[in-house]
Amino acid sequence: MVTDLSIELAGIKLKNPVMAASGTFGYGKEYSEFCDLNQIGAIVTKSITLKPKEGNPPPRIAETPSGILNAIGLQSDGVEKFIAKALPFLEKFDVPVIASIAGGSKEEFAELAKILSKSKRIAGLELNISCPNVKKGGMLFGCDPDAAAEVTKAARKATKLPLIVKLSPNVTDITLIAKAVEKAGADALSLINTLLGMAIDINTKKPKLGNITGGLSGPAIRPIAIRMVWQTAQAVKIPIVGMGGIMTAEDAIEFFLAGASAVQVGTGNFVDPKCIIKIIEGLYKAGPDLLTRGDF
Amino acid sequence: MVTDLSIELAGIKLKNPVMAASGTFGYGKEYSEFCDLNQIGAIVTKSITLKPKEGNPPPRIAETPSGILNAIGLQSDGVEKFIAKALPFLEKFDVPVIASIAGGSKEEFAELAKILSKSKRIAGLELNISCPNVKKGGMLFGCDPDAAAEVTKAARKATKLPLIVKLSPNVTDITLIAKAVEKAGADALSLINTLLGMAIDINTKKPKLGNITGGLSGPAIRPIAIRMVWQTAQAVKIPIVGMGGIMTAEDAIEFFLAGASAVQVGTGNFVDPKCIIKIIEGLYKAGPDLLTRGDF
Amino acid sequence: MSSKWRGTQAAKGTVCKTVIRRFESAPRLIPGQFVTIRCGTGTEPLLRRPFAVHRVNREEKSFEILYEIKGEGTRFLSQYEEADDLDILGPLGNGFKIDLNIKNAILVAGGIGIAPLTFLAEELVKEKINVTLILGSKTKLDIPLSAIGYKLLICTEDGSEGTKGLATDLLNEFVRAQNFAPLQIYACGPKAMLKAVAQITNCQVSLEEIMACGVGACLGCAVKTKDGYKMVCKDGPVFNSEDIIW
Amino acid sequence: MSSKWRGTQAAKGTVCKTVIRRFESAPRLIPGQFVTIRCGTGTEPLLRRPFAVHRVNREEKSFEILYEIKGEGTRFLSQYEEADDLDILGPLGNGFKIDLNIKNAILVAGGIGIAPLTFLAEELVKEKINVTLILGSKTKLDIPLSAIGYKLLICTEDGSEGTKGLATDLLNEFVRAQNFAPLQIYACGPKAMLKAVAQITNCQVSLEEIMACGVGACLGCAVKTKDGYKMVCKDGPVFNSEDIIW
Ligand SMILES: Cc1cc2nc3c(=O)[nH]c(=O)nc-3n(C[C@H](O)[C@H](O)[C@H](O)COP(=O)(O)OP(=O)(O)OC[C@H]3O[C@@H](n4cnc5c(N)ncnc54)[C@H](O)[C@@H]3O)c2cc1C
Ligand SMILES: Cc1cc2nc3c(=O)[nH]c(=O)nc-3n(C[C@H](O)[C@H](O)[C@H](O)COP(=O)(O)OP(=O)(O)OC[C@H]3O[C@@H](n4cnc5c(N)ncnc54)[C@H](O)[C@@H]3O)c2cc1C
Ligand SMILES: Cc1cc2nc3c(=O)[nH]c(=O)nc-3n(C[C@H](O)[C@H](O)[C@H](O)COP(=O)(O)O)c2cc1C
Ligand SMILES: Cc1cc2nc3c(=O)[nH]c(=O)nc-3n(C[C@H](O)[C@H](O)[C@H](O)COP(=O)(O)O)c2cc1C
Ligand code: FES
Ligand code: FES
Repeated sequence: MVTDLSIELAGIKLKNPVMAASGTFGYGKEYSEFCDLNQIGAIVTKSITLKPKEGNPPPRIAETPSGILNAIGLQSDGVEKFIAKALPFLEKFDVPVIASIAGGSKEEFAELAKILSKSKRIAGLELNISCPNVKKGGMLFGCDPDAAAEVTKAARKATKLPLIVKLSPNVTDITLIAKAVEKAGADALSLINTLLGMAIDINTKKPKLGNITGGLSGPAIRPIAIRMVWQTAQAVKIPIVGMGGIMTAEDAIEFFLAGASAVQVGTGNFVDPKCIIKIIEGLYKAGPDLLTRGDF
Repeated sequence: MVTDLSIELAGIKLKNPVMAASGTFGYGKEYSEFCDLNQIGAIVTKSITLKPKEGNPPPRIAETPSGILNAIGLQSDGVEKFIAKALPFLEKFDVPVIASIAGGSKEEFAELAKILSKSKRIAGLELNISCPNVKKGGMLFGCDPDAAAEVTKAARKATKLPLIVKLSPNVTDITLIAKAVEKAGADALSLINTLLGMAIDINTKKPKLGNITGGLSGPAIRPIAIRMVWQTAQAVKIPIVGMGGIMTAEDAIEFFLAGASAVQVGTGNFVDPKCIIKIIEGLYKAGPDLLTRGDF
Repeated sequence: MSSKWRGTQAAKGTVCKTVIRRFESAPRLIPGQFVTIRCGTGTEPLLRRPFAVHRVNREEKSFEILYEIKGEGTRFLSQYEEADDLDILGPLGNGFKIDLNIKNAILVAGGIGIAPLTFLAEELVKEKINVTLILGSKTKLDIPLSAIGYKLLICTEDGSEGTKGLATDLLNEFVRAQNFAPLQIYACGPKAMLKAVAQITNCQVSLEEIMACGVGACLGCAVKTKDGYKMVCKDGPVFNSEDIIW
Repeated sequence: MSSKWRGTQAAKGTVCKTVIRRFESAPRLIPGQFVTIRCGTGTEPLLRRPFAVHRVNREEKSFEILYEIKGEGTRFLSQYEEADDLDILGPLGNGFKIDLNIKNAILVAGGIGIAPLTFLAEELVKEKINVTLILGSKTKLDIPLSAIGYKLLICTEDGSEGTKGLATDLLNEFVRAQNFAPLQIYACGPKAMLKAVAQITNCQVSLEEIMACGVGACLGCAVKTKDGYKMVCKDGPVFNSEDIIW
């Protein structure tokens, strides 16, 4: 098999268009025992905050039909510790690292972008303006075109690194946010983050998550993600990184047909630590013509 | 078991709080062979349009992980034929009939409300302002607080029947629509209608639905429905009819704990024609204290 | 009595048969009707799966389904050689119409489309009608068939079994040989084959569509006819070929 | 070799044992560690299920898990008496720390919390440490246990087996009888029991939390400690009881 699946996404060279999604792959180290990081298209880190952040009270995970709810709440050691402790481990590997950043204000996003731009190991930034599990900032930025544009502009000014903006699905019209963010200088979009959900334990009569609500991910949300990628692909010119419930190469292909240029795998990693590797192998077999936008 | 599960919802007396959801139970007749209609809390009819409507080209159904996509497109024989042909069958049964109506304009909603108000057999109206599968009207009304309020007002003026307004989940903030509709005169809310989704057949490289996109229902969407019911219950005073992925009595109880006063079963009917009856039996066993809002 | 397990897992593409026992409505089943079966108890797969009635034993209140393993639902069923505790809904659908005055019938099956046609053939034979069943497929099928009282013609596109060629070629010959003598013609198989059959001659076709409810309530299984959309589950699955907009 | 099926379906609440064969990493497993198992191939149930290592056979590269049937995942596993084709991830977690200098150990198990403690007891016995294993439960448990080389005390709240009372009552007596002699104390069971044990004495507790990844990547299995949130899967499942904020 000599198929070449390499792509250039927003200026980042990837061996193949399959990346690990933010928050589901730690900082790479945790899964390095179970899968060869050098084979992965790119690793998007767990979202990094400026200052250390404790995260939400447990339980943080609940299972739902073909999906999971999570309310991690952006637990983070802060950007300094990320650079000092987590990043060096990745020096050994030949895989682009995309740092996901999450600020509580546009100034924090800019500050994070600036700090991380100094590191040679970072190939690009993903702005998480769509986390449903924090009170300040988070999804609020991603639900309003103006706020989303503001954050993007602030980060754009602070860095020369490729800028991917990650969109929230919890909106009436995702193309409005996509267009606003494109205009504000984003090099690519990634979608979707989790859908805001909730589950109640009928025995205790209490929510299953410590944070009451959480973000829904996994195969259950795939039809929504596919629809949003398809809509957005028609609305913007910048490339789209699609995600939401991808477990197999076939699932990934569905996203390419919908208009994605690359994909990310999140919850799938939990189900099978070799999920990404298997997807990449599957795409090599399928060949590049299945990796292009469908005609409809 | 002498538990009394009867409720009065927006002035409609129900033997129990479990109803058949619009579009999943025909006009009652189709399922009457398989389950005793007299045991059901209420039947919400397939959405009725003013004039006959052909519906969308097939395929109209696609299965997704723990859910289904549908794009029926409000196929309807029109309100006159409904009254002349479908309604008489229901005379034999002692079950409240709630007519779901879908107009292409607020005038059409008003007209439908007026026509149906003349029938003694109709106990209430459910305004479907949230169908994702039609181009004109449909979800558009349900995605904008002002438009939703306009439609509600128009229907309110045209009828004295209890008015339930059915909300779309495809919005940034469902409580805004809920409040607007409450203010405009709705007696109750029902939520959620389906989430806009899409699936692609990777063999044919074409969408699995004739209409390209469709509405996602079933267990997959339950966490989203529960969250929206919980949010809305805190925002309005009128009662809420909860639905989305209910398959068992336990699922129904989750909705009551989230703040619903009654529930509807949709996709569950397809999986098991006796689904509603089994849920009602389960609720009798669980007893009324599990059917009240949780304290969180 | 309890269900009997096959013990082995069948691969995709394999044809399997399962006997459904203790089905009270078995005596009422007529050829062309179908049942829907819940495949498992969880939410995957979610929807019931429709299957044609392949053969009925009225005395024993049992019937058989014959199916090809396609995905999770059929794989689940293939575990059962005999089943008496499955959740089965039926009889559903209209079934084939039999004209007792026309003494010759041709049945055209494409692949697993044979499932309802063997039941039909047996009923036609009981009515003393001469039956010819043409079974066409891409390549040799591994289907256990015993044609008792009627003629079974097999053809494959690659010639690996029976005549080499299409079922419609055989049908064409047959119709021509009949020379306008009255014939009842029935067909079941892939849509492309049904369309080809319909172009040769008017007939009764059994259609398939993805189904949600199976009882006419969801309006999901629409097929376009000259009289607007009809539901395969309720108005069909058997239609007059000339009513369908192909 | 292939998997061996149990043939019967176990009911909720039943305790089952499954032998996992041909597991290359079996020799590396230490008491208190766990594995995660994918229960099926579809999307229901979605997440892998964590199970403590109950007993290891290093030569045969096999190990056992002991579990209570709770839902779909455990029901799926209960089909297997022996399995060699399951998707298993491990060894995971830190495991219990053993202090070779302290010659007496008490292990306190609440119900199915016994699973990792029998493995621990066997390893402690090998190190010539005196082991007493206290197993407390609401009512008589149907768990196949063979305590070889150590003492097993059983108590039930309803008195249906062993002493009537709580495991913590027995523990209290025991600790008092030891009169401050050095002891290693380990506990595994429901959180309420672990908290009660921790109030009596400092000990090593094995905790449970709902897990998504099982490898420290998702930060899902947080438990509050004096040093902030720690991950049960990576920093645990074994913690010092005094570090936990109960
Ligand atoms: C009235 C009717 C009678 C049928 N009788 C038979 C029969 O006797 N023997 C037989 O082998 N098959 C029959 N089918 C088709 C059978 O229902 C499907 O093969 C089966 O549902 C596939 O389920 P699965 O979970 O194994 O595969 P899935 O993974 O669900 O699907 C595999 C493939 O089958 C297609 N499919 C799924 N559901 C249907 C459906 N309802 N109709 C048509 N295609 C579908 C899917 O689009 C997909 O391409 C019949 C279908 C209908 C509508
Ligand atoms: C480190 C660790 C080791 C464990 N070791 C054992 C063991 O040796 N034997 C044993 O019987 N059980 C053990 N468990 C618990 C076991 O993982 C759950 O009982 C199992 O996952 C339930 O799966 P299910 O699909 O059968 O039930 P589900 O339907 O998923 O759940 C049934 C109940 O179990 C709870 N549950 C689900 N997942 C977990 C989880 N990860 N941790 C705790 N509770 C959960 C659910 O909240 C629910 O109340 C362990 C858990 C952990 C975290
Ligand atoms: C446990 C968990 C933690 C997550 N943390 C983050 C995060 O820190 N930042 C972020 O942008 N997205 C986060 N996500 C969202 C995923 O990156 C992804 O957008 C989403 O889960 C949908 O993809 P999936 O269905 O493949 O998981 C998280 C998801 C999960 C399940
Ligand atoms: C096949 C199908 C047809 C539907 N048609 C209608 C409709 O005509 N009017 C309406 O208000 N909702 C319609 N719905 C939405 C359901 O009433 C319900 O809101 C939704 O399916 C969520 O509930 P469920 O998960 O229990 O199915 C339809 C749903 C399905 C699956
Ligand atoms: S499958 Fe519902 S109408 Fe035919
Ligand atoms: S389960 Fe993911 S960090 Fe522990």
